[in-house]
Parts: sequence; structure tokens; C-alpha cells
Amino acid sequence: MGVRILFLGPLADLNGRNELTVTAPLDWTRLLDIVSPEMKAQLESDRVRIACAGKVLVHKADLQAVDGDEVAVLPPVSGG
Amino acid sequence: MGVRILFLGPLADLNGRNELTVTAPLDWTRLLDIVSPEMKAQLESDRVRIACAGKVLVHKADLQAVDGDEVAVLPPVSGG
Amino acid sequence: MRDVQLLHTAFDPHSVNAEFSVRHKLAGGLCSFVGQVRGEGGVQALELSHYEPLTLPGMQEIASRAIERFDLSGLLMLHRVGRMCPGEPIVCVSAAAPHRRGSFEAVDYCMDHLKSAAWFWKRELRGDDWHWIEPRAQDHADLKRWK
Amino acid sequence: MRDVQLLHTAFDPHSVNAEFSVRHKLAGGLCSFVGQVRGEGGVQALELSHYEPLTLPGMQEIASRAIERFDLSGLLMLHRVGRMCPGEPIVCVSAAAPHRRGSFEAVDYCMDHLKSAAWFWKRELRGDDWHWIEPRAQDHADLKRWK
Repeated sequence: MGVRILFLGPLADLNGRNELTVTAPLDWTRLLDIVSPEMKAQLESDRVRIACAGKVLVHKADLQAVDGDEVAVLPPVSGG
Repeated sequence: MGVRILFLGPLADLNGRNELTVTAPLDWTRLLDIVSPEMKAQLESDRVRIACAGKVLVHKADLQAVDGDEVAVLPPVSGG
Repeated sequence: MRDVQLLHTAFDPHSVNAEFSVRHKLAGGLCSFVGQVRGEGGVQALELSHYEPLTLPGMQEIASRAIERFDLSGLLMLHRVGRMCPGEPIVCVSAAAPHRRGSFEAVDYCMDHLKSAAWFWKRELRGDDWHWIEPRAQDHADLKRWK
Repeated sequence: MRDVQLLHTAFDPHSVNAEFSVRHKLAGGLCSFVGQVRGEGGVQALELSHYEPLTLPGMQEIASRAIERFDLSGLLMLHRVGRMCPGEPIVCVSAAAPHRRGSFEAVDYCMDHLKSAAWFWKRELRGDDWHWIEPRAQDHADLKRWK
């Protein structure tokens, strides 16, 4: 199954595609290695949050995705 | 024609009837003389306003109703 | 575009609002408040009296001030008079504005002023007796918010 | 009684509100806000994307907090996702409460939180190009009102 990574909102555009699947497990360091330098800068920004298995992480560096998990990369929500 | 005096809201009950017609002209002193002592006390209260010919008077004592005018005695409006 | 009315018979706020929103399709925000006769405290009926030469002109003035103060594309203000049963609509105020905050504040402003400054007198039928509703201190506090 | 939904196709807020008011006939106050796609700035279409595992649970949480905080007898919260044209409803929040202030504040609270905290991303089609809508400072100021 692996780990599915989803890029939401404007980050889908930045990535050129809105999802990719990688082998499990996936931690924060490996996620930063996998993505483009531009996406890496976004991921490291405080504005961007990470959800794993439907829960938004309090600390992104705590990411520990196992086989079957979905990881979502969440840019700030749009204004009213 | 004379001057028609209307008692609005709870003052209609106090008066036993909600209107009366008197001969013109009608000024403040005469209005106080015409009504019952209980209504006089109401009229003299700051909570009660007077309208003459569709305009609320800034000073009740300025009342000068002429033939054909309608005078309305306005208790405070009800709460929400 | 404004629509201010005193109504002597029952009305349906939702069909009125549906029509209002068609007219203001391109406004960003539509806010609406509907006040209904409450069923609590054994209220069997509510009666609202008004004074024709003052009540409607007073409502028109509240509407004019709201339109002047907030950036509105439309304002609807309907108020019942006469006898009503629990569950019946008494008042409906709706505002259309380019932005949410404007539509909200306009409805809030109109309701505060209708409750405390418009010429309406209310009495309730409870236990087969009519009771006049007194002014409330809260209403005056509400009005002060806009000074 | 609460009704929180993400909608993938067009909806009619007024028929929804008519039904809501029938269910809350004896509530003293019904407040409703409808947000529509604005027609200004040459916007041809608006697209809202969401993230299924977060967006609806997030809306449910906003609803729970509003019900807990304000004295509500009912809350309705509908939000569109997908592609919409100018004039189409995006969001409808309605609250029924014994008193006006509660219904007003509940809708205001839910809208502020939906705008700034719910997981929605928007882009607009203008001049045949899609433009993402950035977060707004005003939204964060709006949120702070409830702290």
C-alpha cells in the first residue's frame, strides 16, 4: 500500500500533481528529501501544516506515517 | 372638526377608551385639565411623549393643536 | 433598493427572502433575521399596536440610516401589527451587501432600533388576560452600541 | 438539532431555511447568513476545494462550539465545494434561539470560524486564468473577537 501524500490547494499546482505514493514508513526527514526544493521550503514554513491519518500534527517533525496512512500537506486556508 | 386625542398602547386601557374629541384649540394646560388625574400624572411623566399632526413634540408644553389636528399620547414602546 | 412595510396579515419570510435574494444575486452577503412569537410562558397570543402617522415613517427613517451607514445594495424591513399566535413571524429584516460584515451589522442595527425606538406597543394574552409588555433596560443598552 | 453538510451541487438556501423555520417555529429568533459568489472583478467562476478527512469534522467542531456557547435550539451549516458561478450560494448558516442576540452571535461566530479556520481553499477564474485566494489579515482579526 505504502503512504499516499496529498498536496492541497495551491500546493497541488506547485507540485505539478496533487498526490504521490511512497513506500512506508515516512517520517519528516524523508518527506523533506522526497519533495522538490520549492516544496521543501513550503513544508518548512510555519504557514503549512501536515495531517497524518486524518489528524493535523501539532509538530510536523513528529510525522511517523505507516503503511496505509494518508499524509496531507495543508497550505493556509483562503480568505473570506 | 375639533381636535382628536388618541391614547396609545397601555394608556388606552388606563383611559377606558382610546380616543376623545375636544374643541379646538388645545394647548398643554388644557390637555392636562381635560384628562383624569391618573392620566395627568402619566402625561407629566418624562416617559410619555406627545405627537401633534404626526410630529413628536420635543417639548410637550409647546402643544398648540388647531382645528383638525390629531394629538397622540405615546407611552414608552414595548421591550423586545 | 429598499422595501419597508407594515403588514396587517400573516406573511412568509422565506418566500419574501427568496425574492429578495433573486434581486441581489450578485451581492456577496445576505443576512436575515426573523422574529417569531415565542411559545414560552403560556403565551396564547400577541397583539401589536402601532400609530399610523409615526410607525411607518419611523421604520423608513431607521432604514435610511442603515443604508447610509452600511454599504448595502438592498434592505428589506417587514413588521407585523395586529394579533398573532405563537410561531407566527413578527418581523423580518434582510440586508444585501458586498461583504458579510456590512449585511450583518445592518440587520443588527435595524433590529436594535426597531425593538427600542419604533412606535410599537405589545401585549400578550396569558391565562385569558392581556398583559402589556414594558420597555426593557436591555433594549436601551442595545441602542447605545450604535452611538 | 444540528444539520452540518458539505454540498457538491447547487442548493437553494431559502427552501432549506423555510424547512428549518418550520422545525423551530417556537424559537423567538432565526438568524441566517447566505454567502454568494460575487460578480465583481471579472470573476467568471469560483472553485472551492476541501480535504474530506478534515473539512467536515472541522465544520462539525465549529457547530459544536457554537451550540455550547450560545443558547441555540437549532443550527444549520451548509457549505458548497466544487465549481460555482457568480450569484450561486456558497454557504448558508442559520441559527434558531429563544432570543435574538443568541441567534445573531451564533451565525456570526460560525461564519468567522468557517472563513478563517475551516479547511477550504479557493481559486477564482478571471480572464481565463485561475487565481488562488490568499488568507486575509481581516479574517484573523475577526477570529480574535471570540477569544
